[in-house]
Amino acid sequence: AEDNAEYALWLGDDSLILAQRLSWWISRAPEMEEDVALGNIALDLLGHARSFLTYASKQWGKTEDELAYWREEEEFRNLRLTEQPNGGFGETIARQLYFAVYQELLYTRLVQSTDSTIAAISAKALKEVAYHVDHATQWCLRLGMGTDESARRLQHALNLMWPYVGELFQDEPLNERIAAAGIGPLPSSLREEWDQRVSAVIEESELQVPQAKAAMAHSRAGDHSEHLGYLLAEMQVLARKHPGASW
Amino acid sequence: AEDNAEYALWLGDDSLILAQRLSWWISRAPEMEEDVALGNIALDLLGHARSFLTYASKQWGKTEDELAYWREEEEFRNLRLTEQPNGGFGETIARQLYFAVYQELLYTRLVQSTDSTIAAISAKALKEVAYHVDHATQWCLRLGMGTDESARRLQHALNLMWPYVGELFQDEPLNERIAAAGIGPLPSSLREEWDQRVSAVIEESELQVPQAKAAMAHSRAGDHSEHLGYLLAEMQVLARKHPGASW
Amino acid sequence: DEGRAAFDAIIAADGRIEPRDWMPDDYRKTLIRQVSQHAHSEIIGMQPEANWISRAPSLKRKAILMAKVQDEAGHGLYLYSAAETLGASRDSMVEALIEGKAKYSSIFNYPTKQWADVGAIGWLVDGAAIMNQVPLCRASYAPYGRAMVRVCKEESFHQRQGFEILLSLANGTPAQKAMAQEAVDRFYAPALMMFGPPDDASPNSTQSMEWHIKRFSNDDLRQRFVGMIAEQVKVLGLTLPDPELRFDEDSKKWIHKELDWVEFMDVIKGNGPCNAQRLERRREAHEDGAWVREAAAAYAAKQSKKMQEIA
Amino acid sequence: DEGRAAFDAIIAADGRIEPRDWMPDDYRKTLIRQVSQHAHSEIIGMQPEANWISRAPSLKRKAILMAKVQDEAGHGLYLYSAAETLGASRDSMVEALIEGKAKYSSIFNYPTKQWADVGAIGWLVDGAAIMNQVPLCRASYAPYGRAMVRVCKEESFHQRQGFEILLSLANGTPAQKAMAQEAVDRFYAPALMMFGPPDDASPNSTQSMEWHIKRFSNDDLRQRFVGMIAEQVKVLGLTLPDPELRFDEDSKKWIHKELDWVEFMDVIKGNGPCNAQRLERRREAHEDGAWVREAAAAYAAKQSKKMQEIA
Repeated sequence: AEDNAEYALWLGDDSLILAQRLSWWISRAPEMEEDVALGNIALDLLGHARSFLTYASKQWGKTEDELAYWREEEEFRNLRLTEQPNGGFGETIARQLYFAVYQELLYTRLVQSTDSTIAAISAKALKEVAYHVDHATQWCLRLGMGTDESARRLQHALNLMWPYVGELFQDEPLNERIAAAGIGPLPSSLREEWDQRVSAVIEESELQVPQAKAAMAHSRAGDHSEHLGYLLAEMQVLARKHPGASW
Repeated sequence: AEDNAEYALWLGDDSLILAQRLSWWISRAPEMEEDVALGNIALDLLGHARSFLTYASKQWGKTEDELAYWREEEEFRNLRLTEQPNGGFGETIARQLYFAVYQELLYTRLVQSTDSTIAAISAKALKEVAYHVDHATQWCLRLGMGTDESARRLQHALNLMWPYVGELFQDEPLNERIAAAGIGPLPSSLREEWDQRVSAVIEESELQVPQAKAAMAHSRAGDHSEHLGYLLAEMQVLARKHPGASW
Repeated sequence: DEGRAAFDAIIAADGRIEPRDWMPDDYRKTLIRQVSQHAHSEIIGMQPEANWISRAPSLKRKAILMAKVQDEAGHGLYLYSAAETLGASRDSMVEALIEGKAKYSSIFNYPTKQWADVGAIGWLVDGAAIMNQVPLCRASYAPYGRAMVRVCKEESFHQRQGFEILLSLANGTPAQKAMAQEAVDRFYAPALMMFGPPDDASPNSTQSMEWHIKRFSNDDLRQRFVGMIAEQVKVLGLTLPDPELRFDEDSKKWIHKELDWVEFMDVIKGNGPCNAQRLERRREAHEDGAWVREAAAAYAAKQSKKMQEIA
Repeated sequence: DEGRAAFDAIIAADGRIEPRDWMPDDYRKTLIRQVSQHAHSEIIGMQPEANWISRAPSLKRKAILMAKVQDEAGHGLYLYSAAETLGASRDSMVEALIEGKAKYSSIFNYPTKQWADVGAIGWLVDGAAIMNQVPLCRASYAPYGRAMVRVCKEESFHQRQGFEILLSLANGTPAQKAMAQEAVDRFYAPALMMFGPPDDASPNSTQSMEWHIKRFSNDDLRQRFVGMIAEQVKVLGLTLPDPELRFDEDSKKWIHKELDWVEFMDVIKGNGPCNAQRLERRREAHEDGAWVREAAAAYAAKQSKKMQEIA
């Protein structure tokens, strides 16, 4: 059960940190329809995060908010991709494409998890994630085939986010135990299908699949990029000024 | 002495917050020479801030760091202009022009303060501020008369920062007492010369002096814009994680 | 003048005007102005609350706040659509906003300085908005009325959420309760001013009431509102910053303190604490997003050309 | 071949080559590569430390850190100037850096995850840099040597400041001491690798030593460095993450643990934790600043034209 909780924490942290990033766009998107669309995606992710963190927190006799607001940077388990800065709209879309396809493949497998809570959360989330994939795909096509400038910008963004893709498929010792127990897939087992699907979108968008190698990363052990500290300072500042308060 | 300390706090907070803003540019400036130049200005301002805050803190049996790291947003006394976001280089230069000219006029008067500490700090700072004025002036000329794009950008930046100028010259009850005691000038008494000098730079740069009216503001009473909270969350995060620690 | 006769008859019967119907130019202009201002208020109104999304103190509150601010974008979209049925283009309306030529509710030019402000905005600002908007569901211009029905449904939800935020704070730690009171103190007068100037200083209202766009006068609505919050504040265990506030049995009216209409006009004119910031944020989002909108338009054009070639 | 004879004579006499002197193409190329890499390292090296300026935990430390990072910009400028005396343009060097075609010290591709890292960088990274650079003050190419004299003076100041940061932490609260130890643990091996591959795997070193650019081999310098920090770490009351570390009396050498040269090469090739981030930040600053540099150039051209017209 410790493993299940830790695994749920990983899943929850990915969605929480990405939701925190995406929510910045609400009131700043390139069109008002996108304030709504990116807001929806952020809300969906925050919903997944809350479900997973609530599940994890019970194991440790805590609450979702204790996990979100009172852990230190090195206790967070989210992947580096999710903590990358929003950059411009192109960077956000590139990050969305990579992450949403990953999450869809992952949740598709988790629906069959031997952990019935994880299976149930994933089943509910899967419908939402299908929309996230579609949203990112449509924007890739529009930007890739829109204007020369938009193609150039999206290509740059795809390249920029690529070094953080490798980590999505990195098998950790916990993953081995999770896979052995039938709770979830080995990350590496998702790579091939991810490559096919993402390459197909990028190629249909008339852009190049990036070639860069993966950046060294070990986020599941709490080893983060320089970006996460700033994100957490902002996210946690108010809650930490009022220890023990209810909201 | 309470008045002297409070006044020193105002002066210190202005320089501290602007130094915090400016220091962001170190490693991000448009040319490496500007990493050095903006870094110098930020360092000078931080130096003034430390002198004034140290002076203020003694009155209250505190340290400069207790004032910088352990006050809440509404306890900060800096002017709104100093907390405005850096924006691009144009916005930073516009803010510098407005603030540096103000500070030079102010320190010139403070050199004759009946408070010998304030007079001494100001005398030392004045030489540095003369360089800040020159730096901002030179960049106004370059951007104003450089390219069409740079002129457009700087004009926008000058307009954007203008609403926060009015507050620089707003007389507060404390200012009346400070002026009566010969400690410092009434802010309103600096306005005419400021207008002349800033207008001269803007006109020489072949740009228009902005016309907008002042935004309502009462920063000396702790009433800040939405920007300050984010700045403080970042500035104070580490110190607050280690209450009572020495560094 | 068959058109005018039909129009007058519909108004007289308290019926609804549809986009295809004839309508007087002034009616159209008044509506375009009102509906677009209303849309702008939704869009600009996202900013003060969005200011707390990243720092919301619990995940539940964060989710509720995100949904709320996102709803406001949706409201803006319905309302721009309603204005478009009157012949105004969204681009021209957005441009007028960014250039500072259009108005929006002046309350959004005040900063949200602390978390409790999100509660105060929900309770007081959305509360005042609903008071204004419920009668607009019956506005004579049908698309506006229909948009308001959707908007009001969500707004009343938002108001309840704002009230709940304040209730939690008021029942929380002393620091939380002080924060709630301080927010109510700051937003009370600006919220009362949301109904606009007193009736004797509001010259356009009469025509709008004759056209059945407006149904109640500014002061009438303000009366209802202040009566409502005077009751609700007791439940919160907070106070309103108005020692003069009382119900006068003789006139059957609420007496409240004098409002600062000089400040109100000053904020309307652009000199509030955040006017420049709000417009700059909108301008920046619009300008930074230009390449994205251009790409979407170019892609759509290419796709439709491709479709035609196939056909 | 008078030129070559003169060059050889100067080198043989351990003299100095000036920019106007004849020099072999390979000597010039080697120096351009080395000096520009060194300049790039200063410029990229600003980023990991700048990461803590806004969050420095005391105003004194903030001031010291700002001054340090700013000094690094200054070092970059001297070094680009030195490289320019060899005929390389600063624009082309900067472009090569941004396009990922130029190298810089691989240590800067590791993140600064916490405040103590600033101390560890000062103590270990600047310490290793000084060990490398002091002999370069006597490099045969005179402008490089002169630049290094200025750089070394400031670097030794920086190293002392880094040591002081760690000393304060090591004598601070348990959390501070743990932070200091953790930073030392992370930066120890990368700092040892700053001297480059072992001598038997460093083919270019011999030629550089013959030209009196380099004075000591990679392993020699690494030896001195590890000996120095093995002593200093005792003053800190911390440990080095190397249980094998000892001075071997027989060989008169320090024995340290095996270093991970596979990781080293991987980071050099661009796959370290922060390579992409470091280059993107530099690219972004360069691109965002393009309009400023263009304006400055246009203004300068206009001014000089005006001067000519007056003359």
